[in-house]
Amino acid sequence: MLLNEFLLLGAALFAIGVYGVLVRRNGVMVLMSIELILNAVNINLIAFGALHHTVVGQVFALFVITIAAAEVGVGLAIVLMLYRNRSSIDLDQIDAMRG
Amino acid sequence: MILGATMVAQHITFGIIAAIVIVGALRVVTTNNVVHAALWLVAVLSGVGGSFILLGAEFVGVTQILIYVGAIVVLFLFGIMLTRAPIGREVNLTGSSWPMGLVVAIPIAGVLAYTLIDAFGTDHIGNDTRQLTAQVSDTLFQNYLIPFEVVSVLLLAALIGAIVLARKE
Amino acid sequence: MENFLNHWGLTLAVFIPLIGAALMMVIPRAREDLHKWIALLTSAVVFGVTILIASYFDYDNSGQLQFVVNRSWIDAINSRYIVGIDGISLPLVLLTALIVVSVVIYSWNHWPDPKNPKAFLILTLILETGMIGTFVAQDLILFFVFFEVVLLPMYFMIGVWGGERRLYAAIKFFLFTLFGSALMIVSFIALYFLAKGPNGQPLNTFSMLELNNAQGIAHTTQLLIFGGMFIGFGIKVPIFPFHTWLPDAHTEAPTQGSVILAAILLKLGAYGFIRVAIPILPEAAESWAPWIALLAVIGIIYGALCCLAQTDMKRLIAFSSVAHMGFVMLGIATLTTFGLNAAVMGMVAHGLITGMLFYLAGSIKERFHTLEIRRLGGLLLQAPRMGWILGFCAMASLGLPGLAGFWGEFPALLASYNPAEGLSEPLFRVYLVVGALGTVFAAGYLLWLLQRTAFGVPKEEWEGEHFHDVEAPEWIAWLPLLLLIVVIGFFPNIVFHVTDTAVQSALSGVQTLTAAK
Amino acid sequence: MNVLAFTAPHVDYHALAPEIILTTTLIVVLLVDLASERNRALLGTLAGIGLLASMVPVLTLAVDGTDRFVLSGNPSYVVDNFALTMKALFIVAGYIVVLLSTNYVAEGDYYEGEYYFLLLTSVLGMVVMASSRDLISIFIALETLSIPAYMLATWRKRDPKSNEAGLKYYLMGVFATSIMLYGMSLLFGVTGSTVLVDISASLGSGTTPIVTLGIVFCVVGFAFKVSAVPFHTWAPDTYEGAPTPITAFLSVSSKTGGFVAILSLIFVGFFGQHDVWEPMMWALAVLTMTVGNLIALRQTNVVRLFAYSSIAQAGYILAPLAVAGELSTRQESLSAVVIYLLIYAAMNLGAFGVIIAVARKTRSAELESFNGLFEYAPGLTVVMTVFLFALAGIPPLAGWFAKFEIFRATANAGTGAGYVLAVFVGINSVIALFYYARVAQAMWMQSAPDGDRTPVRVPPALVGALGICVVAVVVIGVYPQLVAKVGDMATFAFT
Amino acid sequence: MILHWVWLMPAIMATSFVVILLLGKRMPKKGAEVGIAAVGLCFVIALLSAGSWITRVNDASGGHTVKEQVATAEEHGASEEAAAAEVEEAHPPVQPVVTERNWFESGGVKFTIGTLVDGLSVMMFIVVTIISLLVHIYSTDYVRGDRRYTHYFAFLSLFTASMLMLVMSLNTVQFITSWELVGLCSFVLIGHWFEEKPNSDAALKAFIMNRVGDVGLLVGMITLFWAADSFDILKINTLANSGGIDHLVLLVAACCLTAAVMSKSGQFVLHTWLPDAMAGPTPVSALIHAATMVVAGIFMVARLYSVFFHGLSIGSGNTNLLAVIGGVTVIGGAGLAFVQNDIKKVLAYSTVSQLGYMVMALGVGAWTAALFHLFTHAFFKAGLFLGSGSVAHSVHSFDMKEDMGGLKRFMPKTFWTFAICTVALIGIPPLAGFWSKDEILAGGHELGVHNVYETFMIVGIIGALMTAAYMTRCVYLTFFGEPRGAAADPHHHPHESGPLIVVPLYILAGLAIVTGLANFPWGPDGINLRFEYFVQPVGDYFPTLGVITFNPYVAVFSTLAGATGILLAYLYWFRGAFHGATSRNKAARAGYTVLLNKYYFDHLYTDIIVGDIKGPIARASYWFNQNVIDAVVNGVGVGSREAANFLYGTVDQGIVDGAVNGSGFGAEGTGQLLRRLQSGKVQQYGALLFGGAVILAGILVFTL
Repeated sequence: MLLNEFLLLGAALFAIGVYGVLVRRNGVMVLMSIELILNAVNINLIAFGALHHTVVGQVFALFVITIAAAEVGVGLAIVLMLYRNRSSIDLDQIDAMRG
Repeated sequence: MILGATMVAQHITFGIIAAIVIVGALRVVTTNNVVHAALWLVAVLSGVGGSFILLGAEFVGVTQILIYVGAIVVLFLFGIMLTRAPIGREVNLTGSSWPMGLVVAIPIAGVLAYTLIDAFGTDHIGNDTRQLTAQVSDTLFQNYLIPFEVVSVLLLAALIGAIVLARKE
Repeated sequence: MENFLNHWGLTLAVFIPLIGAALMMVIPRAREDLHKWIALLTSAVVFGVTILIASYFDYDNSGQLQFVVNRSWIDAINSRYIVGIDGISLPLVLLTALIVVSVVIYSWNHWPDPKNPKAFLILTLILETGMIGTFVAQDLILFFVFFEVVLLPMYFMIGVWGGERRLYAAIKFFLFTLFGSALMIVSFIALYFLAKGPNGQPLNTFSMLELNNAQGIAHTTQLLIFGGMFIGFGIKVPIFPFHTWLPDAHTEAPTQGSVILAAILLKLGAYGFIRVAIPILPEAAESWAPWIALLAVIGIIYGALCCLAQTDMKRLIAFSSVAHMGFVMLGIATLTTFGLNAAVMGMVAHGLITGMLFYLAGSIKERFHTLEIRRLGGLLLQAPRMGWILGFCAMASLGLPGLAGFWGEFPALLASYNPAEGLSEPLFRVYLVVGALGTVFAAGYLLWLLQRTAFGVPKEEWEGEHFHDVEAPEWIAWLPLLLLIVVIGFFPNIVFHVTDTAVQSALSGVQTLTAAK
Repeated sequence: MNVLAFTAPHVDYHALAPEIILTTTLIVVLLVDLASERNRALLGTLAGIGLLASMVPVLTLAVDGTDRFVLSGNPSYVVDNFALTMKALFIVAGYIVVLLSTNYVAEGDYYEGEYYFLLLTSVLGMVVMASSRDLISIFIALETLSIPAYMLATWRKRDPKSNEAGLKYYLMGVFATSIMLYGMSLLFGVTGSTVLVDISASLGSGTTPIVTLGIVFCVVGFAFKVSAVPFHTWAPDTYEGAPTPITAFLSVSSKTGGFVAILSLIFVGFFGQHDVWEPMMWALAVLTMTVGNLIALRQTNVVRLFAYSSIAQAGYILAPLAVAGELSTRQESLSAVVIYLLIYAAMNLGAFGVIIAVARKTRSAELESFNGLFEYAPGLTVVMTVFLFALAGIPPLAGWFAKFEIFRATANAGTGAGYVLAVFVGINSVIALFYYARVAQAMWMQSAPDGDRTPVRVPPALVGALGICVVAVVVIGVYPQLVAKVGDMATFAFT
Repeated sequence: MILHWVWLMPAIMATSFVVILLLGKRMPKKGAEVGIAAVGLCFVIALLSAGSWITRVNDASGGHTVKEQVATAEEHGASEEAAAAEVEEAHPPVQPVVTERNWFESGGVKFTIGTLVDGLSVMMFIVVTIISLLVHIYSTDYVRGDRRYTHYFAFLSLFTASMLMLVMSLNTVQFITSWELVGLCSFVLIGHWFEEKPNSDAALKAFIMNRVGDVGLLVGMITLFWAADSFDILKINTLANSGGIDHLVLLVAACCLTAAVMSKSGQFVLHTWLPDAMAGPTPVSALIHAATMVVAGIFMVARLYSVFFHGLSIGSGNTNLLAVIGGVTVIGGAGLAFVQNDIKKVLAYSTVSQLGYMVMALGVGAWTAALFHLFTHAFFKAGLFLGSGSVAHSVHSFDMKEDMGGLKRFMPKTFWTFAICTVALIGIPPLAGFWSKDEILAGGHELGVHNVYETFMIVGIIGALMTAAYMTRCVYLTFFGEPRGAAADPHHHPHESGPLIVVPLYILAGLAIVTGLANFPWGPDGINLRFEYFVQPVGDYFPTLGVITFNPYVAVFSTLAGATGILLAYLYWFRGAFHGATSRNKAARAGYTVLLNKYYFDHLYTDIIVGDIKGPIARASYWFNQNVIDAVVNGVGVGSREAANFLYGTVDQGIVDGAVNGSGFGAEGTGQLLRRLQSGKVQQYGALLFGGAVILAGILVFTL
């Protein structure tokens, strides 16, 4: 298999994720898009691991998955709290502080 | 002969997986329905998991399915419900800022693609890419012991913090 | 005794004020008299120490650094605590100590609002540390530190106790000086890395003594480094066109602040040229000299003309400083022993005279509550003694022979008739003539000031008002200065004798350069 | 294919002691909090003691002085002078933050136990960061110090500002992390290893596009942490919204954490690729200090002003890295950065301490609220003045030496770029003075709003914190040799 | 030997200054007594020093033999050259007495301080001390009851001190110092009544215009210093004499110094301050602005004569700067004196014109003549001023037209002394003015090749005529005719002044009569030409000058000129001749009868002279003076003020300062702009983050 098949898939996923986090107004959707980026990373890691015949790639990927879970948890908590205080999670409206 | 067959098979499977992933991802960031987005995300994550297995990292692939599909997406759905995002069709999930998104995302894609192709033009991944899960655990507990321990603390912290933040007063 | 002085004299002179300040910090603000006495005592002790140093000073080779102390300070950057005093520093150190004492005495019953003597006197003492430190530091970094130490106290003096536009003036003063010193420090560091010893090994030191006549710096680099210092010191002097902070600072500062500014702070810059820039980079100095001289004479005329335009007494005196420091810089730019002597003399004289003028402005303001020249007049009738003193100082300031001011201006002009080898004679002679014309303007604005403030009859608004003439604290604070103006006027040797050999050693670099030519 | 036997790695517990103590402390804090509702006051003290305790092994290790692998034969987690210096810095800074927090947290009803728990976790992450020498450890350390910080930033739950602060911090943090991870994955892909020494070995010198991309993305992740322009945007909003002690924590500890990571990456990981990161650092430094200072000129909220000030400061700290690529300049630059970080910690924590103290009375961080402080709180005013002008770099306050070291390091390269950078730093420090002076002006030269002269009561904990900082600033300023020595010693082993 | 102790004089006066300033107010006579005592002492010392100088000269030239030679030379009426030779050898060099102490040292150059005593300085001692003494005494009455009585005397002392210092100064630095100090005193004393603005204006004008000249002084002296590598006047002179200094340098120096002369000695065009200076108390005008300070310029030229002589190549007999300036001043000053109504102004302009004589004389090389005229002029001009003061004392005004007239009968003593001095000034033999002025004319006549200097003799004679005329007018308006204004005030008639005022007048009048004999041209040896003999230096520090012998023709001619002047004036004012068109004919007839019909040219002659000089020329020159020269001077002042305003208002506050503040605002503006980046929208932050990352990466990837 071509390494680049996977890498480019990752790259595409990364770019799509970036697009997502930049344009989605709903906080939860942004979190989802982040997951896309992280998965892109994971694809890279696994693919490279396979390339170099080392399990380090997989270990790294596992760590990433774990951290991703934690991050999502925290992220959702924050979004939730936000929703409690202003009953909306539209990121465009969150600009009380600027300048 | 067999080799060739497996190669073909691999290519075909990869093609399918890639298609699912890309399409799913695009839908995730474009659909105007929150729940659909979550479901499309499931597709993407499963696809990625599949590609892991294709690369011979079964353990990680399985973990991926379990954690993401099993846990994280559920979390998302909870989040969606708790934040009362309208379940039905909704028009303005994507802000007016989508051109900005493109302006940033496309160059990224370009740069990444250029460098990747430039670097690994036609490198092949050997066919036998399978590694024993035991190796994974060994490396984890031999070389990455400390990060592993730290992650446990981190998860605890995330847990407690999340509870504090999310709980009602 | 002498032994003790050798090891501790300068260090004491520098740090005793801090001890006093620390002591005052812990004493509650309410006990004003106690604060006054402590401040007075401290400054008096410092003055005593400097006198002692002067008395044990070996005048026969005033070119040598004396009372040198060389202790390790920041080994990491090979910068050491080196203090020493020679013929150039000595007069300035004495002047500083004297002025501070007189300022403290003057403050006895002159408190700019908001009163708070505690803070005011503490700042004064910190200032003293910075000023004396700058004059005795022999290590570039130490010099830099002391050079900067004076900024904060003066900033607060202007900003807290100043006049109408004090905020503007204070920050302006601060920003200008800081800008200069930023470039200055870069130059110092460049010296640290680039200067090479006689046999080509890099010196990597900040000690001025070792850096003197440093070799092995490309000419253009030298020019740049000198340029950095030029801006650093030039802003402090101030040289035209970096002078604009000065009128504001002087005008807004409280009397004591203006006195210290005029008498000492301005000297730091010129001193820097003599002590640091010229000895270390004689070659660059020679290339820069014509331009410095040009700016100097521009400053002389320009400052004088601006004086003529002033309607505020204090501002007028401030601009006169620009003109006078112009003479000092002209003297320095000639790169001759004559010129440098003149410069040091000019600094001392300007310190005493302009200091006095600012004192007078302060006392006048205290009585008339204004310095608007057109509202003043008839001072000689309402407070004759003060009027006469004003006249005296005006005369001294316009360089009347027989008073200190003359010995700053005349030798400077004399020197610029034929400057050091390698400097264009015709050019400097033109400067000489222009500078001489400056003296006419000086007479013009000072006498004009005198006429409008001291002569004539009081304006209606002061009709019949009685103003108390010079009071005890004022007398005590002023007499030493006035006497010195006369004494130095008649025996310039007091200064020249001290500086003469010292400036020769400061110029040794230039001389070897010309000798090589 | 036979299963290879697992051999448990030998752990050097002495080297690991600080982390262990910290971990136990944070668990104890958590348990105590759960156990009793009453003695909340205990928690802060407990956390403080724990931090001080974890300082002990650091000192013993410093005395012992040998550089060591924590896991035998594994260069991915080491204890060397650099690590020790930074650990010490993190722990002390953490201690001061605890002091700053004590009354703040106690008086506005917050979740106290969890607060300290998260704070300690974050400190733990930093301490780990100091020793991490491989991509995974660095990544984990980064997350460990970040994730609690995200939550602490939004700790004032009912305050929408605080939420907003947390959210922005969180999202930007996650974005940055993802970029960094992608970079790391590339580096791993090129070298097949995550251990920095191996990476540098296999990268050698010179670079290829893929390596460049990897390095840039990696560094960007931490450029975000140190709030370098253009990755700084979160800082002002977060600093303003977050609880002030946390702001102090972010502006000092987490920023330092970012720098530690950058240092280990470029000095250990890809030193050979300096022609990639040198220009990058140059651009970042210039941008950061200039933009930070210029925007700061227009701020009217002190905390926000300090946010921009700390951005600008980050710019100064980045400057030496722009010329650190040569073996001749490497050590100079490293020690310059370390020294700056040490001094900066003292100055900034102190400043925030005063802000907290003043806010206790004025309940505001607007610049006006500082007017006439000198009239009713001369002590605080003087202390604040000290910190302000230390930050501005006026001798004889510690800041001057930090700046001086920057000048020295940049000039040391002897290149045009270096001197230009030095001049940039010079001019910027002048611009900076302007807004620092504005705060001083408000305190000294304005009169108190509606003549309210009631003095400010400063609780002992705060006094302690301020005391430590002031003493440090003044002493270091007068005798910089103290830090200069540390800076020279703090070197990487095993590169 | 007393000549080594002359420094005592300034010392004494300085002490008296300090004493009066500090204790004066507490003294019975408010400090006046101290001043008088001090000056008296100095006068004694001056006399002693004069005596010992005379003996010194005599000893040097070793007794009678020499003088006999001189005598024989005279008797045989040998040719001038011969006589010159005789006189030269008859008068061997007399080294001046030098006392020198180190003052200070700078840049390897020794600055010394000391006294240089030779005939010139001794002569000046006499003049200064006598006049100062008399003025002191006179003032005790004149300014009695003045609110600043004590300060007045204090500064009289200071002035005397500095003036004595000036004339005995050994080197140029010392010279400059005292030169400025006398200027200061003049400033203070002119502004004595500073309550009125005109007075303080006058004071400022005096000081500042002198400053202008001082620029020349400074530059000139500096030039000389570097040329001779010394401040020592003797050394400079010697070098200049021996050609040790490049001629160009000398020329430059001389020209620069001439500027100083112009300002200090009120030469055209820097003279305008002098008339204004009359705002000061009259005794001050007598002392400072007639007798002593204003001649400082003359003295300087005399002192550094070698410099001027060679620098302006006076010896070559070509016209030169000094001579021309002097000439112009003679006529200009005299012309101006015609149209003044303020008696002091008349005298002031007369002083200007007389100083013009001296400068002119120096310009043509008649050194002795100039100094001799200085000597005599000091006395009778002081006398005139004090006389006018005495008049003003009684009528409380200086306006001749308004408040005087017919005072002769009220104050005869004043009148007679004034008259004597006037005659002396006009130069009617045998009074002082005659001898001295005559020598100048003779100098003009005899010196120089091809008698280029004849011109200046003509100028001198015209000047003499005009002098005579305006002085007569002055006397007439003051003392004759009907009393006017204050003089006619019935309530209190003008009264003769008290002894303290009159006695000095007597003395001065007496001196005005006798001093002329000091350089009496004939007579037995030991009597004749004593002044030249003792005063004119001989030695390598002084150029060899042509000898001037008394020239009867010149003498007669000048006397006639004077007489004519008086006569015309007499006719015009006393007899009211020449008034209107008809009066012209009367004048013709009068001239006819007086001059015993000399072909009618006198008609034309007198007509033109009187008519024009009194009319257009004088008015024109006065107009020129007020509207051009003065205007220029004031204009310069105003102009610089305007320039200053512009410079300060626009350049300093606008541009220089503006630039700085501008950059400040610029910075803030940019800051404001950059704040837009901080939109508060997290996703835009994100865009910046990712965008920044990819741009950085892109640039590096594609460039490296």
